Amino acid sequence: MPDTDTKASTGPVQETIFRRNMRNFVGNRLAFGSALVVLIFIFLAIFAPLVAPHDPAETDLFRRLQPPAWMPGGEWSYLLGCDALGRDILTRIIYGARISIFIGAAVVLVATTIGIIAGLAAGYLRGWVDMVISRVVDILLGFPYLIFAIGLMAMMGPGLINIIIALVYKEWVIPCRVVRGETLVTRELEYVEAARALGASGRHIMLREILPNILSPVIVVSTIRMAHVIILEASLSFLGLGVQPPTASWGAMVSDGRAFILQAWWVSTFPGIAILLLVLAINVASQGLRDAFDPRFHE
Amino acid sequence: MSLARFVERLLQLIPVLLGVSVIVFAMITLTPGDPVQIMIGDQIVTPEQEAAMRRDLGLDRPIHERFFAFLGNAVQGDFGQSFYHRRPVIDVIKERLPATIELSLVALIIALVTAIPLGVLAAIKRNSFLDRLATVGSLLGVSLPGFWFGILLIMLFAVHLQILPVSGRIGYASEIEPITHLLLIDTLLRGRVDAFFDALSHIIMPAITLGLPMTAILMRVTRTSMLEVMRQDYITFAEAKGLSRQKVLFRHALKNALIPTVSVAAIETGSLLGGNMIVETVFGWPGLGRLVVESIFVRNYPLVQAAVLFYAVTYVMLNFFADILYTILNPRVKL
Amino acid sequence: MSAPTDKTLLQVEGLRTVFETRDGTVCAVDGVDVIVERGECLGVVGESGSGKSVTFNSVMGLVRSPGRIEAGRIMFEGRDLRALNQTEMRAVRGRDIAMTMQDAMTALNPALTVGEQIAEMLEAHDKGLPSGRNARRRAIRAHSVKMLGLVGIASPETRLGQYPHEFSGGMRQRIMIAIALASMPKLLIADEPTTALDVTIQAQVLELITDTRAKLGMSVVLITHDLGVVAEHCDRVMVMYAGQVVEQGRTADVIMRPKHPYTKGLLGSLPRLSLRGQRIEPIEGQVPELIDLPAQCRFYSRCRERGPECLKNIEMRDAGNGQTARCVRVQKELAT
Amino acid sequence: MKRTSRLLAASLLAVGVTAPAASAQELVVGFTQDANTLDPGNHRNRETETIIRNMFDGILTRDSSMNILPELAESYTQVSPTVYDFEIREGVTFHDGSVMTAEDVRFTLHRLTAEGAIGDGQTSPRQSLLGPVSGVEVVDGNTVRVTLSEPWPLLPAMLPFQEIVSQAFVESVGADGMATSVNGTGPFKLVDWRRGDSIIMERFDDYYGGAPGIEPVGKACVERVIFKVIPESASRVAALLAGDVHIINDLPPFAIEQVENSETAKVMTVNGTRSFFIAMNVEGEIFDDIRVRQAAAHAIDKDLIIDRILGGNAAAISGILSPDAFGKNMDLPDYAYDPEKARALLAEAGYPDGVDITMDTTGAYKDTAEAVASLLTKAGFNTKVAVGESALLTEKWRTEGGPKTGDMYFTSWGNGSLDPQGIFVPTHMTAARGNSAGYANPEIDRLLDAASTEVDREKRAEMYREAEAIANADVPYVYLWVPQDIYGVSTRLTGWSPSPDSRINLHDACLN
Repeated sequence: MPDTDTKASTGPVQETIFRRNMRNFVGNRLAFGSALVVLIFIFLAIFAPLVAPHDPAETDLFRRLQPPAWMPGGEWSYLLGCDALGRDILTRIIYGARISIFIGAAVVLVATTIGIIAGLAAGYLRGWVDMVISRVVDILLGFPYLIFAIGLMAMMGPGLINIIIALVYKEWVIPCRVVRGETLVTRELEYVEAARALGASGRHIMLREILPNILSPVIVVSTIRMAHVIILEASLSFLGLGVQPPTASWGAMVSDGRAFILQAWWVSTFPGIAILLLVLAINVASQGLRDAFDPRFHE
Repeated sequence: MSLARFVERLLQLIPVLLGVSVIVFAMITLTPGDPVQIMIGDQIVTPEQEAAMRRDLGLDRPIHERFFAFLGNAVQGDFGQSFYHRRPVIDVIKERLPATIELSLVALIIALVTAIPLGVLAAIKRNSFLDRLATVGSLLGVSLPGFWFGILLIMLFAVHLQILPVSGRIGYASEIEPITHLLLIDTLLRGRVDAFFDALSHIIMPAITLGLPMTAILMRVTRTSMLEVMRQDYITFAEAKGLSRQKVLFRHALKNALIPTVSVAAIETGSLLGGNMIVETVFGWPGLGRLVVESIFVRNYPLVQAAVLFYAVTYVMLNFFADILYTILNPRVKL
Repeated sequence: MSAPTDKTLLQVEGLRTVFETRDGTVCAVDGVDVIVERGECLGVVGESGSGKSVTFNSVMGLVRSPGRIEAGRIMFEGRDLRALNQTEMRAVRGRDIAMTMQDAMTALNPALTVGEQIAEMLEAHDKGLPSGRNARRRAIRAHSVKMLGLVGIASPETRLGQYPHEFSGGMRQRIMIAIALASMPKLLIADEPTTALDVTIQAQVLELITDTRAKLGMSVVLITHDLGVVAEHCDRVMVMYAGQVVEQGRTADVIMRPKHPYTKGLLGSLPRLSLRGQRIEPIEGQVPELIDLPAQCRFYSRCRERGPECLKNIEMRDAGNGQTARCVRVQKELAT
Repeated sequence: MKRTSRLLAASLLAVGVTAPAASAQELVVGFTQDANTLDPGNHRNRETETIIRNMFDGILTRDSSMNILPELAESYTQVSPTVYDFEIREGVTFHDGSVMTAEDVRFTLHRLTAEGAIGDGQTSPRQSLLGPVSGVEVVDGNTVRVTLSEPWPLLPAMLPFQEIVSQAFVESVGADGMATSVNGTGPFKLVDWRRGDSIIMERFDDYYGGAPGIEPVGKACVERVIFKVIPESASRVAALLAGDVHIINDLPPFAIEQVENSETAKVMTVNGTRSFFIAMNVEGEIFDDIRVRQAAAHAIDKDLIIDRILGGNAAAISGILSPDAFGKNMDLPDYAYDPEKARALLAEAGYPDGVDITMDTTGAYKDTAEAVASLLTKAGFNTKVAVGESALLTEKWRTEGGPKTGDMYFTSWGNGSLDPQGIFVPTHMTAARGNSAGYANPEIDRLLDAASTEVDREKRAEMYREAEAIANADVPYVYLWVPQDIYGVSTRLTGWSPSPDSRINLHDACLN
């Protein structure tokens, strides 16, 4: 409601808006802190060999399930303890960031893009396009996902790219369904009808008129799904179809460590916390960014 | 919903089921791994014995012949024999499917009854402590792997507090003549309140574990769409009418805010159904998911084919209900 | 400013409504006074962001966080609305003061039938409804049908069960008015009731408001961009600019002899003879940002008549005949 | 308010009721898998057999030291190398009260071995477990004669795997009925099979007492036995610690300490029958050189891995056979852990800078395989572990003589009978099913062939000892270890000890 009253008053020059938004974002300490956390994770992932205290593949059976440093039997050089093969958990979390961030980001990005395009096309063009896309979505959704993934992985063999493909296969239908539903509603709204009456092209209407208005639920769902993707990768590991050893991924670490949860909780808990921290940070930061940049959220 | 609409919807099942059949069959065909070799395991057999087993399982026939035989028989409700159970797969599935459906439904209900109020509350009290807590909680919900969270629950409630059983669906002492095959309902229909609570105590941990990620996602969706809706003119107008706070929130806002929640819930129920294998394993839940995954690993083709079809039908039916709900919530969209 | 009389229905004094934003406090309404007499129609004119909607949302108690009313009195029939609690205020909203919004498409709930949306208004302000459940339902239905008939909707019986999207734009506007009038309010605030409509339908809707006003004897506040509408339908007019009232008086006086340069600007941009249907043309320049305004005439930067004497706070000045304006020149004119 | 609190109380009460109602009469086993079927003749699954062996008895059985003893047979004699006579016990009844006769035994064996005899025109998947059985007949009232098409000394060792069914019952319920209902002669009868959840049995009070050679003889001690399916190992351990179950199988080695430290449960182990080894593709260009294979054998510190990962619960082996197996050669030379020697051998073979290899394994063995790989890597084999689905690895490595593509395969072979025939032949005979190394040595083939039909036990054992020595010298495999089977049991449990064939027979088990 205050929108109409304040909108007219927002500044004139593009650059200052950007600067002010940036200032707002930085001013939002929680969001800014979260963005820093995300950046730190990315930094750790990129410079893992320089940052990590040990070699991620270096096994030492005498350190099998060694507890974290502050517990009896721990050592400060192995801060978070060791896994079942005596590998340093902190090191593997740092290296695991590479795989998990890559898988999470790649899957969500690709899946969301495909989903948005397909969903817009289905919802806006309707007719046979909608028919075909909706049926494909139905088939994929009706097909139990883990079974599909197992089949796919069995067909294509294990490997990082294949994991991503298997995950994208499932993930794209969700933004697609959401976008289609929203588009169906939005396309009937008057401003879209007006644009159509003015002779705007379908592409223009879809991308300029409809998309911006339905993006925010999609983004919210996507950021939260990134956590889901990292966990799904863990499920594949649970079934023995995850990344190949000795590569560390957070999902695989949690999955492998679950067997020891009664005896050595740290093996699966620390990678679990890493997942949580990253997902939390991505979420808060993205919400902060949206609040700062999306005029609809200005207050 | 008109009858014509209903029939049309049923007809839509056909391409879906056909598509699913083709995919599952193609997958089986293209995936290496020989059921006979796996079944023989660590034994010595003569080539004749091996050929006989292959013949018994119907694997000596060419692929296209097997596919059409499968389709033809499936139409008549015959899905063949499970390689391992040596019984019609339809029987095996019928025994396991109710447990999976019951678990999924309870998880869905738990997710809905916690996610919607929490999402609404978080939206109304936006940026409050409660909102932040709900946000962190929901992210925790999606970030925790089910197998990990499930074992934690077991440790707490079954081992330390000893108030809930570790696994299973109902105690051995409770014997319930099945009606719907859903124990929570059957126990009540039979008037066995003790058995009902027994079944409830078994299902509660797996259902929470299974429903947790869904709760988190639905809560986020509800919160966002509630915020979106609360900015709408019709909410201001409703307030201008002098309606009570409850009426504004629940009659005007929530009804519209639930539209995306319903469509996401319908999709997520699909993954709930297909993804509960892990929860079933952790809690020893006698459902179909675990059985199907094991069947894939041993290439028990008839069971995998039939189970996938059953999943697809269940999923389509669920979506059908979601669609009905959708039209109730949103009269603008005609099915 | 005239003193309140028995005829005064609504009197707002020194209303100040602000919005907290990250960039600072936006003072959307800054010291606004309004008087609405019983049975009269007050036109409120101004550009977007001039504070007209916020002023009347404040009256309705509909300013939501991060906005708040900082100062001022809102007297309705001798009661201070700001002193009422939530429940009491709800009883005022809808029953005593009703409101219609600019776009009926967005103001009507898409998920509820028209009948439901009228009925809940009646339910909320139980005005002599029978107590039995069935009798009550029948009474509500009968009244709803009557209201739809009143706003000129054909076969209202069947229409009650339909959803807003099944109506045309003009129809929706009528329905919204029917809802607003359902409880026979003493004051109707019509926020740009015609902006979203075709020209021909605009006229019908305005006729409807004027007719029912006469029939029900209520007062109307007509918020609009359209001076023609004001000229035809309003007894008095109030011009707002940048959160302040800059001029007010009897419609004929203001239109014939505008005192404030802003009003003149608005009128100057219009062809005299056919005021109706014309939207006010924006005057060159921009409305100042409503944050940390300097103590000076707010129209200063756009005013053709500005001078050094304008660089201070300007009070409303009496131009005679009940007409007032917020301009230093008004005094001068009177002096000469 | 009042109502809610009453509801709450009711639910707490109900919950309290479900918490282990551990009467001394009810024994619960937390087990990894459900039975596939209850038909003892129509499956090929060890877990299924473990469960239903409590409701069915066999002609012969084994005690927990793997001695073969008559059970439903009074005695048996080998009439000739190809003919065995079994004298069937009298006075044994099925659960439905009918008397078991020699006809039922004949019928059972016929059902297992004849083509298309299991029902619906199909052949029993257990047929191959009875090898060359070619005819079964009742010779006089009580004697069943089994005829073999060729000498097969393994017959008595394989008969404990088969259970006797009632002919009348099979004929009345058919193949489908057999899959879901039980009419056996075992110490327990079926109450309810909750698919995927549990199998509930109760004591059969007219039990004849079981094998006279296994004390005590008589009906079972506990009133009810429940096999409860709990596939996830952590959950199984939790159920044991919570007192929900009294026996769990497949206790992970790292959980031993925790179970031992609890007051309610303890650990029991028994030598297993599964040999672990690494197949080296002798047809490939790296491992066709014996020096490379020797290097690999010297590179692996078996004792370290047994000690650290398997919790000390395994016996190192230098040949394919388990130390408990018949014909085990106890004097095999050991390839001692010596990474320097391994490097030297590698250099000699033309890999002075080491060699890159891939080791395939399944998900279940990932941990151990990775540990082995890191030892190999330290000795000059830069080893990458590739985890694959077992169905795929079976296809890749069990080529039955066809060409192979991999370098190394970390795998195992189970040998429940502990007879060398069941493990030596499939893994070492030229082009045999489990010969993943692609190993071919005519001398071994000759010895194994001869041994399979040799009736003289000592001669037969000597042949296996010789074959094991040859294989040890050829190193087609790195022989690793035979792990112990580890069980967690309640301290209240008596009268039960684990058996090497991984059966859980509960006839004699009691709860205090």
